[in-house]
Amino acid sequence: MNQKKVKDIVEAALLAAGRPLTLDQLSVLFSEDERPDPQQLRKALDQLAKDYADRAIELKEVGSGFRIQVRAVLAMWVQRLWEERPTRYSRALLETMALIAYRQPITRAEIEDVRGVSISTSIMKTLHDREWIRIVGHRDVPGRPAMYGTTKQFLDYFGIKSLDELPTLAELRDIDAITPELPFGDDVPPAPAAVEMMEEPATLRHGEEESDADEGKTPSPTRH
Amino acid sequence: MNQKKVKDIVEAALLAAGRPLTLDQLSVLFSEDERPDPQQLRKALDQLAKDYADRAIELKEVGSGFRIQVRAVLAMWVQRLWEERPTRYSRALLETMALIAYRQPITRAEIEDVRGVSISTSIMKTLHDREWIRIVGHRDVPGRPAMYGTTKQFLDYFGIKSLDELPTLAELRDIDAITPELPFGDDVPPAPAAVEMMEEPATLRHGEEESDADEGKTPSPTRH
Amino acid sequence: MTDPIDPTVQAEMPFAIIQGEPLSQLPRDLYIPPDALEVFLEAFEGPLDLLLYLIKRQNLDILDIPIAQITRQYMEYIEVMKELRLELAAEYLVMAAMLAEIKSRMLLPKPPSDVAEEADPRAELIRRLMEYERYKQAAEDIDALPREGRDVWQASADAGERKVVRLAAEVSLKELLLAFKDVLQRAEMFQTHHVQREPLSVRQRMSDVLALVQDGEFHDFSALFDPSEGRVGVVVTFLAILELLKEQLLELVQAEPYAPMHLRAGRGEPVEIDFNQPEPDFS
Repeated sequence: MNQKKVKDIVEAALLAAGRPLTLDQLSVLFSEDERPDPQQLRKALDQLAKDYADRAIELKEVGSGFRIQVRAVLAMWVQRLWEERPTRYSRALLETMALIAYRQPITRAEIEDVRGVSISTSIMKTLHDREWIRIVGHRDVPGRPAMYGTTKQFLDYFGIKSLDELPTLAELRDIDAITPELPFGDDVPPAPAAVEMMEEPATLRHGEEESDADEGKTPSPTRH
Repeated sequence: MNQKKVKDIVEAALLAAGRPLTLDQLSVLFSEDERPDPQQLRKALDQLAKDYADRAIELKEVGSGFRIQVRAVLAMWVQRLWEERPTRYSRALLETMALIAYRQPITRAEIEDVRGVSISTSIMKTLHDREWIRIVGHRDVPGRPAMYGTTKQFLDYFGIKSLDELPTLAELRDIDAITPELPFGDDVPPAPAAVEMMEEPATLRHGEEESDADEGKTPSPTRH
Repeated sequence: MTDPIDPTVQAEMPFAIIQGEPLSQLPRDLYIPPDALEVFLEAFEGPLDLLLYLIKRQNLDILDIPIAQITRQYMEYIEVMKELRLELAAEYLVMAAMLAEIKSRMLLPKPPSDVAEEADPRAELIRRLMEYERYKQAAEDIDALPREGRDVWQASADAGERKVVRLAAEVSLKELLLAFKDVLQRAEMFQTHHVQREPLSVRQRMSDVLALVQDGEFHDFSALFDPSEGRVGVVVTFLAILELLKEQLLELVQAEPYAPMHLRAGRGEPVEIDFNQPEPDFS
C-alpha cells in the first residue's frame, strides 16, 4: 500500500472516529497483508501534520492518542456554534485538580493541608464525573484514605500527551532566605499608601535573591 | 475579513460541529461587522471542496446543509473502527471444544458426562457459528442425539494439518514440557496450514527432524 | 467574562456574597486597594489565599512579611466579614490564632547567643504560603491550557452508518489443550485409559465418514477410500469405518459374498452382516 493511501486512511479514521486514536488502533484498520509498519504510520501522521500547517485544523497527540482538532485561534467563531458557554471551573476545583495532577498519588487530607481549607465533596464528585481523576490506591494510614491520580481523559481534555507537558511548577524558594525581622521593627503603625509600598520590595529584593526568584521554575512537575 | 480567513472559519465550524450546517448557520458565526455575504460564503465552500479534491474527505451538500464526510472508497478501513473487541472464551467452551476434538464423534450428553455439568446452548451455538464443529451424525439411541466432530476451519484456525498434530493424552499430562515444539503459546494462531488431508502422518512420526515433536505421540489412549 | 460559574464547585467559598454593603463601613485604616470591592466579591479560597492577597497587593516579598502589619490587616478583614455577618470558615479563625502567636513570638526578646540558631517564628507560615502559592499558580496555568470544548474542538467528519461488528475471540492451541487436560483430570480419565494406539486422525476420519453418509443414501464402500492419500490414509479410513460399525453408527450392506459393499448411516436396525470380529486392535 502506498504512502498516500496510508495517509488517507489515517485521516479518514481520525475524522470518522471523532476521538483520539492510538498507533495500535490505527494499525488494526489495515488488513494483515497491507498493514503499514509503525514507521510508515508515523510518517503518514507527520505528513498530515504538514498538510494542516496552513489550515483550520491541526494534528495533536494527546493522552489517548492522536486527534485532529480545530485550532484555538478560531475558537471565537467556532464557539458561536453552541448556545451554551463553555463551563468555567472554580478556583477551588482547579487548585484541587492541580494538586492531584502534580502531586499524585495524593489524598484528600493532603490536598486540604496545602490549600488550608477543606474540600467540598461536590468538587471531588465533579472531578470524578468528568473522569479527570481516579482512585489509584489507599494510603497505609488509619482510615486507609483514597489516593487520587489523573486519567487519560484529563490529558485529552487539556490537550497534553503526558504529565510532563503540564506547565512547570514554580520551585520552592529557600526558606533560609527569610529576611530577618528586627524585633519591634514593624510595630510602628504601618498602613502605608499603596504606591509607597510598591517601591520598597524592589530595594529589599536585590542581587542574588532576585535571580533566585526569577529562576524559580523546575524543569518538570513533581510526580511519583 | 479576507477570503482565506472566511474559508478557515467555515472549515473549522463544519469539522467542529460534526453535522451539516446551512449557509445561515455559517453566516451567524461571524460578528456583524465582519460577516461575509452569501456569495463569499459560497466561494469559501467551493474552495474547500477543491482543497479536498485529493484528500480523504469531501464537502457534500445534503438536505440539512453542508457537511464534510469521509470518502466512500475509504469506508472499508474506517468501518473497522466499529469492530468490537471480542470477549474471551469461557473455560466451559474451551473444554467442550477440546472434548469434541479428542473424542469425536461425541454427543452433547457424552460431553456433559465427562465434564460433569450441563453445557449451555450458547456454547454449542458459538462453536457452530465459528464453524469449528459440525454435526457429523446422530447417535442411535432414544432421541437420536447429534454427534459432533471438528471441521477443516478448526484445523486451519489452530494451524494444524490434522488432529494427529495434537498431543496425545499422555503428552498432555506434561503439556508445559512439550510447548516449545508445537505452535502453542501464540496468542494469535499461526497462519492456516496448507490444505493437505492426512498427508502421510507416518512419515512425520518417523522423520528425524520432527522426532522431538512427534515422539510419544504413538500411544494414544482415548477410549473407554 | 460573564460566564456562569459551575455552582456545584462553589460550596466551600466562605465570603461568597456581599450585597449592597457600603464601603464606608470598613475601618478607616484598613488597607483597601482601589479594586478591593471587586476582590471582595470574588472571594478567597481560604486563609492562605487571603494572606497571599494581602502580601501581593502591597508587593511584599513573601520571605519578608511584616508580621504585625499583616496580622492587623488580616484581623481587620475578619472583623469586616463578621460585621457583614458572613459565615466564616473555621480555618480563618485558626489562622488568626496562628498569626497572633507568631506575632507574640516575634516580640519576645531573644537571648543573644541564640539569635542565629533559633528558627524564625514565621518560617512555617512562609513555607505554607509558598507551597500554596505554587499550586495556586499551577491551577491558573492549567486553566490557561487550550481546553477541549473551549479553545479547541475534536474535528469529526461524517462516515456513514456505524455497523458494529463483534469479532470472534482468539484462542490459542495451548489454551485448548490445557482445558482438555483439566477436564480429563477431573473425569479421572488418565487412570482408566487403555494403552492402545488410536491416532486422532481416525477420530477425525470417523467424523468425515459420518458426515458423508448423513444423506441417508448407500455409499459404495470402496468410494470412501482415496488412494491418493496413500497407504496410511487408506488404513486410517478403514479403522474409522470399523470403529463406526462397532458403534453402530454405520451400516454395512453386502448383497452376497464378494459383491460390492455399501455403507449408510446406522439406523438402529440389526446389523445386517455378522460383524463378529474381535475388537479392533489398532496397535
